[in-house]
Order: sequence, then structure tokens, then C-alpha cells
Amino acid sequence: MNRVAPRIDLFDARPLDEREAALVRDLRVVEALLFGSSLPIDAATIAKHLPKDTDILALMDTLTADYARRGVNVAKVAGGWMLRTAPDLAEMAGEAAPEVRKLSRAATEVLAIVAYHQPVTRAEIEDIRGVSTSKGTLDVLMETGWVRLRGRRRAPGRPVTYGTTSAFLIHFGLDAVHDLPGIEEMKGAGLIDPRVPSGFAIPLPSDDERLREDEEPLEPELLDLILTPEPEPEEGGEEQ
Amino acid sequence: MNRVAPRIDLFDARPLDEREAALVRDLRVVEALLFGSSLPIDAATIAKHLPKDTDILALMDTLTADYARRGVNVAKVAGGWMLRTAPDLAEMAGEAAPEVRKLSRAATEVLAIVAYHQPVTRAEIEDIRGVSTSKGTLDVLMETGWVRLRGRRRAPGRPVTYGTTSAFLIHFGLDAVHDLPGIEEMKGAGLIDPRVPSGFAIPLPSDDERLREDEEPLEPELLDLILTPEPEPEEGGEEQ
Amino acid sequence: MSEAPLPPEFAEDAPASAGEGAFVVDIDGFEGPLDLLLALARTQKIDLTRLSILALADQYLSFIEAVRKVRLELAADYLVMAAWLAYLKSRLLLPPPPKEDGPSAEEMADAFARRLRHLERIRKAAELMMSRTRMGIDVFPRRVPEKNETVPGRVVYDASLYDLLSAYATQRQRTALSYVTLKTRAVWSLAEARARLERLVGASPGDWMRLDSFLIDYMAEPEQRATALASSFSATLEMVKEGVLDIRQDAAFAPLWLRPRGTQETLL
Repeated sequence: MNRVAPRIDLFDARPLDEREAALVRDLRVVEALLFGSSLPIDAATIAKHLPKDTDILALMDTLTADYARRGVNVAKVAGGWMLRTAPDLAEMAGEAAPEVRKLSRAATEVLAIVAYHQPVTRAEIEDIRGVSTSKGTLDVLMETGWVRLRGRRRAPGRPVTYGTTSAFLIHFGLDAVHDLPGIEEMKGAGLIDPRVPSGFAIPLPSDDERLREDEEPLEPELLDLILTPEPEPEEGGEEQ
Repeated sequence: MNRVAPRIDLFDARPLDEREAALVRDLRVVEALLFGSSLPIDAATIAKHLPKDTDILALMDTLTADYARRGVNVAKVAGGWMLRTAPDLAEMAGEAAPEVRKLSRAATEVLAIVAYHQPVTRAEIEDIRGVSTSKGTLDVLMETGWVRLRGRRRAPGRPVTYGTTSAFLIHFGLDAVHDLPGIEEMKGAGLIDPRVPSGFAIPLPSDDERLREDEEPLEPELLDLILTPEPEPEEGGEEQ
Repeated sequence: MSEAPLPPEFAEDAPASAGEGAFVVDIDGFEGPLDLLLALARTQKIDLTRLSILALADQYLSFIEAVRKVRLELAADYLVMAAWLAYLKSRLLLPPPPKEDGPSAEEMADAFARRLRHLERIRKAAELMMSRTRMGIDVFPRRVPEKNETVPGRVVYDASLYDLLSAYATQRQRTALSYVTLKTRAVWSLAEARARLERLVGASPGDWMRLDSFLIDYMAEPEQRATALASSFSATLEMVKEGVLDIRQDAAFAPLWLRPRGTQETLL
């Protein structure tokens, strides 16, 4: 899982690369916006300052990942995103030390499923776990910044799909999600019983930014709801 | 014009490279410090939070360069460093900021005189402008927080001396008063030459907190010459 | 001083059409005599360092004269300056007095020119200052939350990769095992059993048949015999109750016999 090459400075756009230049331009705007506020800025406000059809979620994921190693981080909190001192430096910077909370077992399980099975809907998560997942669990995962809304599944009810973020990779020290151990490695590590039925498989995960064929983009209005992830219980939608 | 290789993300330290890891650690601390304040932080304060013998200036140069392309920049002002939004993003970043009062032409001129001639008395200001300065103008400048009373001149009537504040330096993005624009030119023009009958024996402006020892009484002969065309009542005003 | 003296009138400075009244307006726009002098000096259209003080003094005095024609009251500052310039002019034009005290007329003119230049420089400096990148106008500081301001979401979550993997492995195995059990527990439902019985009985010639012999033909796997037998027996009872089948057992634990009721000849 060691990195082969160091990451490139995100802001070092090649002057002739239009796509890179546009990304840098958008990132700079968001940086300045977040910097000037001590409160979270929501997606709608961010969208107002960017070209139409900007993929706010992807942009914020990029910025979050870029700041993840810094002394200041982008945090996804109720209502939007904000810059704040890295948790380990908060005290030094004169802030009250942040509360460190161990991720609950349920949340860890859901996170693992999102990681391996992404893009995954809430109904699919429940299917794999065999228990219903409380909305609170997904809210917490969104708050960690490790899970994001990807889009919608092209299926009855158009349920929202979840995936992991770059912050997830950074937190867990992964270079890419496909570095998550597969079934043989899990067996080797004693995490999975070697006598597990032959039909038992673990997917090879991918967190590709591009939507899959069976996914479609979120409606822009939904961006506002990003932090209250599910507009309604989606299994209901699934059954229709 | 094309770059050979893009810059490496500064914060992507190779885990085994001790020197890189130390740099990242120090940069993170400084970032958090600057981020936690809306005012500049000086080298002494920064040094307190870093290992002994850290080359603060080199570190700050590195951080400044890293932020130069971003939507938030590191600025060297008022003897310290602070984070502030990039100038090209003013329109967007200033949306929520309170409007800065526009100064009248007279107030702008008086402010410049205070800046370039500090410590300066009201009489000296009037002398330079050749017109009596309304008390309101100085009051407005005091209100902005850019001008302060320094003390009294060791001179007949012991007039009050004015000087600029660190808020002045921050507002105009100056590291120190000797960075004032055009100051070299003024020095070169000999306009602050003691032989010049404006009576300013001090070659350079200073906003040093400590009062100057060399605030001498003006030479009476020079005073006569200068004041001939001047509205008479000014010393009287100062004396009250 | 080598400049040709400018006309005493200010035709070029104040548009002729504006008339003398324009001077009144103009003087109200000046911030004192030095300001006015600088404006006049600009009409000499030369570098301030080569300024002709004599010409400037003339310009100033003419201007003040013009203003006084339409306006008796003029700020004292302007008049004091006029008096001083008139004095300076006379000193510059007359031969120096034999015993001169203090500075010469040239020195005075020089000092005066320097003063003007300095004010001009201060103004340029003020302009430069105002056009700098200014805090609160061009750039903005971080807005640091107040001490009592609560920062939302100040919670940090922690989990290790091991937590993640073991949570995944545990739950996947848990559900995987229950899935496997489900498969081995493949049972004959009542409906299934009845459907098969109906097909069998319908195809039979009407003789008594052993229930378990039917089943063995179909169910090779021994572990499924129990469920097959149980469901078929229940289905048989149901069909007997409906009058479709007859059922018979000769002794306890003896084989069960059954036949379609449609074969009436035994009863008749």
C-alpha cells in the first residue's frame, strides 16, 4: 500500500491545460469562500460562485483531500463545508480540543460495505447487513467526510448511491480503494474463516469519480440536502 | 514556457523521509496558527510552537510560496504573517464583509502625511498641506484605527504627536512603515533632509512604539521662514 | 526662471465661457493655497523641479485678484499666501539689500518650491497607498469565531483499518452462513407437495399406493425425506378431507397407503 510517486501540487495547473486551469479556478473560489466564514457554507451558496453544472461534490471531495494532510482541514458538517484547524492542532491554535469519537460498530460496518460495494444504495446496504440501517448511521458517516453521495441508481425509486471519498483513503492510509484486501488476504489475516462457502465473494471495489452506467447525477436541488442524506426512506422507493 | 515537471504536493511527505516529515509537521503548525487568527502572527510567536533552531524565515517562505497560487495567501504584514484571501477574489470574498469607509481627499492626504512623517504634530501636518486641518479629519482617521496619538513633542506648547498603528500596516498590506510606497524616492529627493525648512530632522518615518528621544524643538529661525505665509493660529491651537 | 512669463490672466485654466464666476467655484474646490498653487503650477506644463516661482507667484496673485473682484471674502490662508508671494516676488526682482539677514530670496524661493514638490509627492504617495491591495477591500482576513461562538460539528471520528476490515469480514460471514443454511433447508412446501401428489394420483391407475414409495422415487437425498414426507402427509390429509383421496394405515408406524377416491368399484 506504499505510494509509488508523491502527489502533484493540485494548484500547479499547467497553463495550457484548460481543464486543470478550471479546476484550480474553482478550488480557489471555494477556498476563499470557506476562509471568510466561521460557519459552514452550503452547496447552494458555493454553486452560486461557480460556473453552472460544476460538480460541487467532486470539487469538494478534491479540496477536502488536498487539505486532509494540512494544518487546516475542510470539514463536512451539518449545513455544508467549513475550514477548521486540524484536530491534532486545535488545542495549540487556542481552540477547545475536539471531541474524538470512536466510530460505532454499526457505522463501521456500513462504512465497510460502502467501501467494498460502492456505488451502493441504502437498500443494498441493508440487504448485505441483513438489518435495517438507521438514517443516523449514514448521517454520521457523511459527517466523517469519508462517505459521499455519488448519484442516483437508474432503478425504480432512483435511490441515492453512496461511495467513499479521498478523505477516506487518506484516513485509512490507502492509496486507492482497490488496495482494500481481497478475500485471500482476509483469509490470510484470519479475518475470514477459510471454510467459508465457495460462493462467498468480495467485490473488487472502485471509487471512480465517473458515474457508472446504471448511475445518474444527483439533481442540483439535492445538493442542498447533501448533509441530510436521505430525503426519504429509500427502500420504499426501491420496492416500487 | 512549459514547465518541465509539475510541483510536488508539499504536504505529501514520504513517511520515511525524516526531513520531509519534519517540514510537514512544522508547516502544519504554522498553518493552524495563522488560520486561528485574523491578525498577523510574528516570528517570536511562531517560534514558540516549533522546535528550537527552526529557520522561521525559510519555513515562512516555503509556506508563502505554497499558498501563492491558492484562493488564500500568506501575507507578510505588520511585522508578522497572516492568511488573507487572494486579491483577485475580492468581489466574492468581500460579499459578507462590512464596507470600508471611503476617506475624503483631505483625510487621505493627512493620513499619508502622518504615515510618512510620523511622529508628526498637527501643526506639521498643516504646514505641509498649507492649510488648517479640521479636527474632524484627524478624528475620522483616529476612528479608522489607523492613526493614534503617540505622545507629545518636546517643543513649545508640547503638541501631541500622531503616528500610524499596526492596523494601518495590515490595511495597506505593509510589513513596516519603511515599506511605504515611494519612500525611497522621497529620501532620494532630499525632502526629508534636515536642511529642508520643513523642520523634520528625522530621515525616516517610524511607528516604533517607543517615543523618540530626538524629538527636538524646531529651530525658531526656520519656523519664522516657514510660518510667514501660514495661517497664524496653529501653534496656539496645539497649545490648548 | 528662463521661462517666458505667462500671461497674468488665466484664460487657459478657466474656460473663457465660464466667466469670472468660475473662479469662485474653482477656489471652493481647492484645499487651501498650496493646493491652488499646485494646480496653477500644472498650467506651466513643466516639471515641478523646473518650476518658475516668479511666474507662479504672478499666476497666483492674478488669480486671487480675479477672485476678489467677484467675492470680497476670501479665506485668510489665501490672502496670507498672496502677501507672502508678493513679498517673495519683490525680493526676487529687486537687487539684494547690502546687508542681508537670513536666507536670500533665491533660497526662499527654493525652499518654497521644495515645499510644493513635497506636497505633490505626498499626494502621489497617498494615491499609491490607496491603490495598494487593501485589507477589507481587496483582501479579507479570516473571520475567527468568537470565544463563545460554538463551532458546529467539532467532533472527530476515529476508526482503524483493522476495525473496518474486521467489521466487514464479520458481517459478511454472518450473512453468508445464514444464506447457506437457507439453501440446505430447502423444504417441500405444502403447496408443492400437493401439486406433486395431485399429478401422481391423477396418473395412477387407482390402486392403493405407498406414500413413501412415491417420495423415494423423487427424493434421492436422505436429508430431504423428512420434509418431503411431512409436507406430503399434510397434503394427503387435506386431500382426504376434500374427498379426493382415500388413506389407509394397517398398523401404527406401518406404511401409509393412498388411492384416488374416483375409483369407486371397491365401495360398490
